[in-house]
Amino acid sequence: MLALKVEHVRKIYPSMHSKGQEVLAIEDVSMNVNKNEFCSILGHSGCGKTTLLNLIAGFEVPSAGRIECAGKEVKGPGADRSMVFQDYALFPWLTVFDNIAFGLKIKGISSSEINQIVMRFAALVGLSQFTTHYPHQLSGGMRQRVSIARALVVDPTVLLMDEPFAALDAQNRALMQAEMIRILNEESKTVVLVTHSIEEAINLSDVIVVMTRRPGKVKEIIRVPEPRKMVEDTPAYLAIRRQIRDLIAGEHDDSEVR
Amino acid sequence: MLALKVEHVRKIYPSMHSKGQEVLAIEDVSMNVNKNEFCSILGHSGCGKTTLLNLIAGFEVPSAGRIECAGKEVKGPGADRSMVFQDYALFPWLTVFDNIAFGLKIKGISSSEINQIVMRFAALVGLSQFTTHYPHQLSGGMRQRVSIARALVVDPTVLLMDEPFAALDAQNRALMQAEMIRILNEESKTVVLVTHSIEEAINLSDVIVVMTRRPGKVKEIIRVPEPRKMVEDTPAYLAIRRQIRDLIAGEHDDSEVR
Amino acid sequence: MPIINFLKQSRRLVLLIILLASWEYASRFILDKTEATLLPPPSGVAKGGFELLQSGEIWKHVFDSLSREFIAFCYASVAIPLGIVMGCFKWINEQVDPIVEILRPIPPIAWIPLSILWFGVGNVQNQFIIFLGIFFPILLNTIDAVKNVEPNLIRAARCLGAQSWGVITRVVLRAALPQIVTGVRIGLGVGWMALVAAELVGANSGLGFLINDARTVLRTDYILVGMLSIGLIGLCLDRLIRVTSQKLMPWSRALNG
Amino acid sequence: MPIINFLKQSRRLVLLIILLASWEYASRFILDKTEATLLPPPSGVAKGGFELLQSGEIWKHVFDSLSREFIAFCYASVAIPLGIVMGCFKWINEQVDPIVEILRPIPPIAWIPLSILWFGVGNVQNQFIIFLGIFFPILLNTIDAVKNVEPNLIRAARCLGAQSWGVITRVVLRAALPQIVTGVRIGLGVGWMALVAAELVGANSGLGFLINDARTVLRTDYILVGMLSIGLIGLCLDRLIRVTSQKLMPWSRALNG
Amino acid sequence: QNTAKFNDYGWPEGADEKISAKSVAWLKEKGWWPLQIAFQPPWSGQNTVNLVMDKKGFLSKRGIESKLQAFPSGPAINEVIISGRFQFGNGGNFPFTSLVDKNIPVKTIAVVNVNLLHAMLVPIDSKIKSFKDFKGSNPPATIGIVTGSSAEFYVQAAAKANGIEIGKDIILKNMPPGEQMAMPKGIDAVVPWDPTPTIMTKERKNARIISDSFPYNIYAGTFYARQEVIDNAPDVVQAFTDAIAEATLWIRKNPDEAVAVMQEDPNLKNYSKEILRQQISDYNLLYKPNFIYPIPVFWGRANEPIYTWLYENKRIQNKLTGIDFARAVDTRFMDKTFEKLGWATITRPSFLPENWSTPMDKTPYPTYMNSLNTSKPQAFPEKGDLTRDWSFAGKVYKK
Ligand SMILES: Nc1ncnc2c1ncn2[C@@H]1O[C@H](COP(=O)(O)OP(=O)(O)OP(=O)(O)O)[C@@H](O)[C@H]1O
Ligand SMILES: Nc1ncnc2c1ncn2[C@@H]1O[C@H](COP(=O)(O)OP(=O)(O)OP(=O)(O)O)[C@@H](O)[C@H]1O
Ligand SMILES: [Mg+2]
Ligand SMILES: [Mg+2]
Repeated sequence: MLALKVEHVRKIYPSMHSKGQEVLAIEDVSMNVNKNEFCSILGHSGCGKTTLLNLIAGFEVPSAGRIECAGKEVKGPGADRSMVFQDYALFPWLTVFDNIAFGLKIKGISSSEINQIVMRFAALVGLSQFTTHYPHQLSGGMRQRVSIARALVVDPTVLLMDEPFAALDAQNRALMQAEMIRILNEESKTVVLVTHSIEEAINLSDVIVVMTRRPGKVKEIIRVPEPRKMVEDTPAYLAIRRQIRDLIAGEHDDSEVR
Repeated sequence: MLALKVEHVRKIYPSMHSKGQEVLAIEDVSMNVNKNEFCSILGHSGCGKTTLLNLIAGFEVPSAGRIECAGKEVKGPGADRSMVFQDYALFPWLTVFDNIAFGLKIKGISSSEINQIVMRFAALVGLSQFTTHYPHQLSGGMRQRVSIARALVVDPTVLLMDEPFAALDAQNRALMQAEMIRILNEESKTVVLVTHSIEEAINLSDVIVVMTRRPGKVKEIIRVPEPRKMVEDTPAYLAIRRQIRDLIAGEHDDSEVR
Repeated sequence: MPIINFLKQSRRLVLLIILLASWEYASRFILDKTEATLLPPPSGVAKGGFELLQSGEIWKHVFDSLSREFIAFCYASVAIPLGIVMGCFKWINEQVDPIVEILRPIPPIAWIPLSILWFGVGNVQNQFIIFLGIFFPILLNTIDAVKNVEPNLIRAARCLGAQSWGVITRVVLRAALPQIVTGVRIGLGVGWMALVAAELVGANSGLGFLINDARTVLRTDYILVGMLSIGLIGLCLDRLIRVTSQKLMPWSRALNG
Repeated sequence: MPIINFLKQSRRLVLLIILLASWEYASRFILDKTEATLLPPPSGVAKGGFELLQSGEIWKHVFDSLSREFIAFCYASVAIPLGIVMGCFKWINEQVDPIVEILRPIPPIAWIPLSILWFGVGNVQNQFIIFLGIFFPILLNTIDAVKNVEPNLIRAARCLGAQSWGVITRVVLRAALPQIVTGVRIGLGVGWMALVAAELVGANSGLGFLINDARTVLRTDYILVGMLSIGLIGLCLDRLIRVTSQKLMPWSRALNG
Repeated sequence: QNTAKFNDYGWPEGADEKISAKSVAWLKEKGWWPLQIAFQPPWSGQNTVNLVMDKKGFLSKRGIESKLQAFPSGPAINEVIISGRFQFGNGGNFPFTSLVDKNIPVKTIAVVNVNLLHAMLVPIDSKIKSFKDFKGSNPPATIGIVTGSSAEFYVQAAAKANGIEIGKDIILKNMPPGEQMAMPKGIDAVVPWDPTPTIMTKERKNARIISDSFPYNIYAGTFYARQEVIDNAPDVVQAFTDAIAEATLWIRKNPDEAVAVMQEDPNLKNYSKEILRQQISDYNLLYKPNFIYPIPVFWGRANEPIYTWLYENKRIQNKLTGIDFARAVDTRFMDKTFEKLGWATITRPSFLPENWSTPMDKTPYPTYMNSLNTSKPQAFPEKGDLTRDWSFAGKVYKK
């Protein structure tokens, strides 16, 4: 069953300065993600990964093409496509509990039910002890856990993640990837993840979309042979990693000056 | 010949709040770096890597122990130990040329000579075409090249680098590592690099120092068998990587809440 | 170690004390008599202050000025909803901004004639002049705060199901709060400084009145007492708001600047 | 497409024009004749402004006020070195800060009696009152700017061989420049607003004098012309500094806020 | 009528008229209740009558609920009178001229005081002995003055008479009275009006008078009322006029108590008792009490030189004459008050000599009675002052 369907989507940004020219960010992007499938998007910086995610989330409107989530056309942001941001985007004035509860309160759920659901997800991400803390009292990894719990709590059809672990150091990053696998084993979810790390993509995904440089197009879609079960440094792992690395490196560099 | 000698160094920070307590950041750290040797420091976040680098640079004064650079005790910052920062720390009001020339102008070198030296180093880091640009007109990778050229131009005894490539995306990061090897082939230099990336440390170093969690001590010093010539995914490479990974993972996590 | 803390604090006052002492000296031994009437020594000012304290008069002035400031602030707080609306809706901002920009640099004192026409004489007119001082900093800071709300916070709220109204009340308002409070703090400071101009017409009390009144008969000691009271209370007001808002919004970086 | 640009710009003025029109209407048809003397319609103000323009008088006022502001600014710019020293050396800051904190909230107008003692009557006294407005924003912004210089920039300079003096001139000063300019901009604005108070004593010209003088003879149209001139010139001054400093320091983020 | 009994300060008993309910209703409807009265307290002597009227209940006993409000200057009072926020006001000849010039519907109903001292003062140790000595000053002497005030008019006229050139021999600098009192450095002379000159010479003793305004301007400050009140509630204006006369008489009988009344006012509490008493002597007791009668033609003519000067300096927009002032006076109310008192109305103030015939545009005027040359109060009543018998302090004066 299709959770997400992206069809021939193009995005043109208006010029940012009065004299500048329009930016064609992505062009003719089509991809499908099945229910409970984990899809990663890889590509050079500026190739339009964030743009694609924002289109799916409904923050931006495609210049051409069509996006469907669970069969319904995307018209704007909604709780069926919740997002995890690189900078966490936690509400600093709310406790961990209230951050996680945010989406539930908007739905107008009774407070006893909220309490129950929030505590379940806090436990899921390993933060049961920290529900009364404020975000500024937590480490980066813990903040990202809150952000994930907050996004999962509204039970989205698709969970969107834009480089969620990029701000963490290498050790914490590996830790969070393992956590993510554990969480997905407990709560099956359709996920679209944007990342720069080939290893991260291989470790987490069922399917990996590699994009070309700007204007971003789909260069190749790769299925991971044994999703979330590949062992690092095995020949199969090294092979798929080399394949992706070559695909990305094959994109020549044409714009260093920003 | 020893370029850098760190002997039984300890650093205690005074408490940041009036009620807080002192922080013992590093404890009894000793290490030597030979001339033209590349030394990487690895360890968990907060283990005192930056503290150690700052002590070597002379930005901080050790609470105990002694640091020598080329046989002379370190008393404060100086051009014999120039630093490359993670956030580049370029002077935004100066062009690329003037940023690189900064250390030379302070030395009071004649402007024709400055011109010559700066252009040589701009070429070395591949920025000959960009000397009249301002930092804000450059991409992250290019800014870090400027920062490296600026640090090299004063011909330091030791080049210090604190996670210099952490702010770059994976592709640019790999590119900059290759660049770094090329540059060091042309200009032999003693380097101390702080990083979180085990791969980066293996790719660049002669010797790798792994530190314990706070208070940071030297856990192990590892020599890389074929410095800067190891091929990724070969058994030797995978072996040393596993060794380091296990060393770091062996440090248990005791402080998640900040 | 309360004693050490106390010593540390009082060390800060060394220069201040030296300056006061030389002022005392100059006023007593260097200035001639007419000049000394114009700049009475600190001891003379203290005596004047003591007189006003003893008669209880100064408290009345302080109270009346503070209540004018407070009421003016209540009116001026319409700047908060106005600023939010201006920050959220570009077309409203576009229309209101030119008017704000022209009115803002006009000094409160220049408004006296018009304000008398509109409000007559009395507390309301006084409050209006203070209001002008308070209003613009709050407005500008609120607009700025709303415009600078981290866009990802708004996006996060929207993809958790919040609609526009929910986004404004649950996110924009709260995220903008620290800077709005900064606006309030600055505004109250500016309004407090407009006191002397505000109490020029129709007031029979207040620190501004005290100064204006002492001017007509050249009681320089009272003028100085009035000036120092305005200075000190202004300082306290500022600190009070800063400290309480830091306590109430510990998560805000804006307030620690 | 200059025409479209022009239309876009003028669209911003819709509300302003509506307000002016209703003011004109109210002043002509709703207010009785005597009230209309106190609030002449825009056309009456325009007429008054035209008179002042034709006689060339307004230019003299503008010029004199601007030159007072300029000279006051020249004096007030000692706040820059003072602020740098205070920002760099903790013990100086510790001593000077309490004095600054007490003096800062005292409104310029309250200083008139003392300033006459110190400077007599005339331009210097006027300039002093303006000076008070300009000085503190520059000082506080400079201190802040110096304290907030990115520490890594200083470290970078030091490990390239710069000594303390070199660090100050080559790094601190330049890195702090954008915020110092912001301080100058705010200061000039506050100083400009102190104009009416400044030109209360001893002035025979200037926009503040124009307002004060028009009050004594009830020329409300001149008062409004004076207010608008202060408002508009204040606005232009602000824009001018903003735009030129953005041009001169394109790398600065602080200026785009 | 001829048998009216007077109380101890000479006010006829039973002559108080309560204002009508209709007038109160009209005022209330206009939003003019309580009645708002504007005055300038630092002008201490002139304002005794305001404070006495208020504090002694001379308005309230006639059914007028009122609120007195202090203003620092005449122009500020003009602003509230014009906007109709205030219905009665008083002030000097300059601010009232602005009202006439702007055609504001107000009428003078009484004179509040005459011959307010404007004086040029120099520091006590100054070499200057008279205005003439400024001739040839190099650099020009700096004179602190409230520009645009009656003081400036006086200095301009005196300069002309003494051959002093403004801009060359002297320079005028705008300066509020409070600051003039300080006689700050760099100032060669100041030109304040009372009480400032008196405080400077008698109390601070930091200055000396070298010239005064009496030869150049015959001065009167007036009470004025808005025309609407005169038209719709004339009984209120009458009651107000009666109260002015009653207060004037009460002060005459109780000058020391009047000082106490003034000291209660927050705006005057910083003035010494002595100064307040002296101001009352000079401005309330010196002349015959019938000075309160607003003589239209005389005061119009006295003001004419001022009008000319203001017009020439573009400070007023119409070329006013004495007739314009006379038109802005309504004597009906004071006529009735004098009728109650049994006083004769006057056509020439009592301080001018009998044979005074100098044209008003010819300055300096010959000497006339003023506070600088006279300390003994004028006798009252004298022959011709009364139309009926009148008693004061128990003493009966025959017609
Ligand atoms: N709001 C916008 N207006 C104009 N151009 C934009 C806008 N947002 C993005 N772009 C441009 O569109 C292109 C794609 O940007 P996008 O952020 O999607 O890239 P990305 O793949 O997410 O890059 P990165 O890996 O650096 O996050 C870039 O050239 C960018 O400059
Ligand atoms: N100026 C300071 N004052 C007090 N404590 C400090 C100070 N600087 C660092 N610390 C503390 O010292 C310890 C070591 O910090 P340091 O920055 O050296 O770690 P690091 O290894 O560089 O970490 P990271 O990988 O996150 O950069 C930390 O616990 C930190 O909180
Ligand atoms: Mg992106
Ligand atoms: Mg570090």
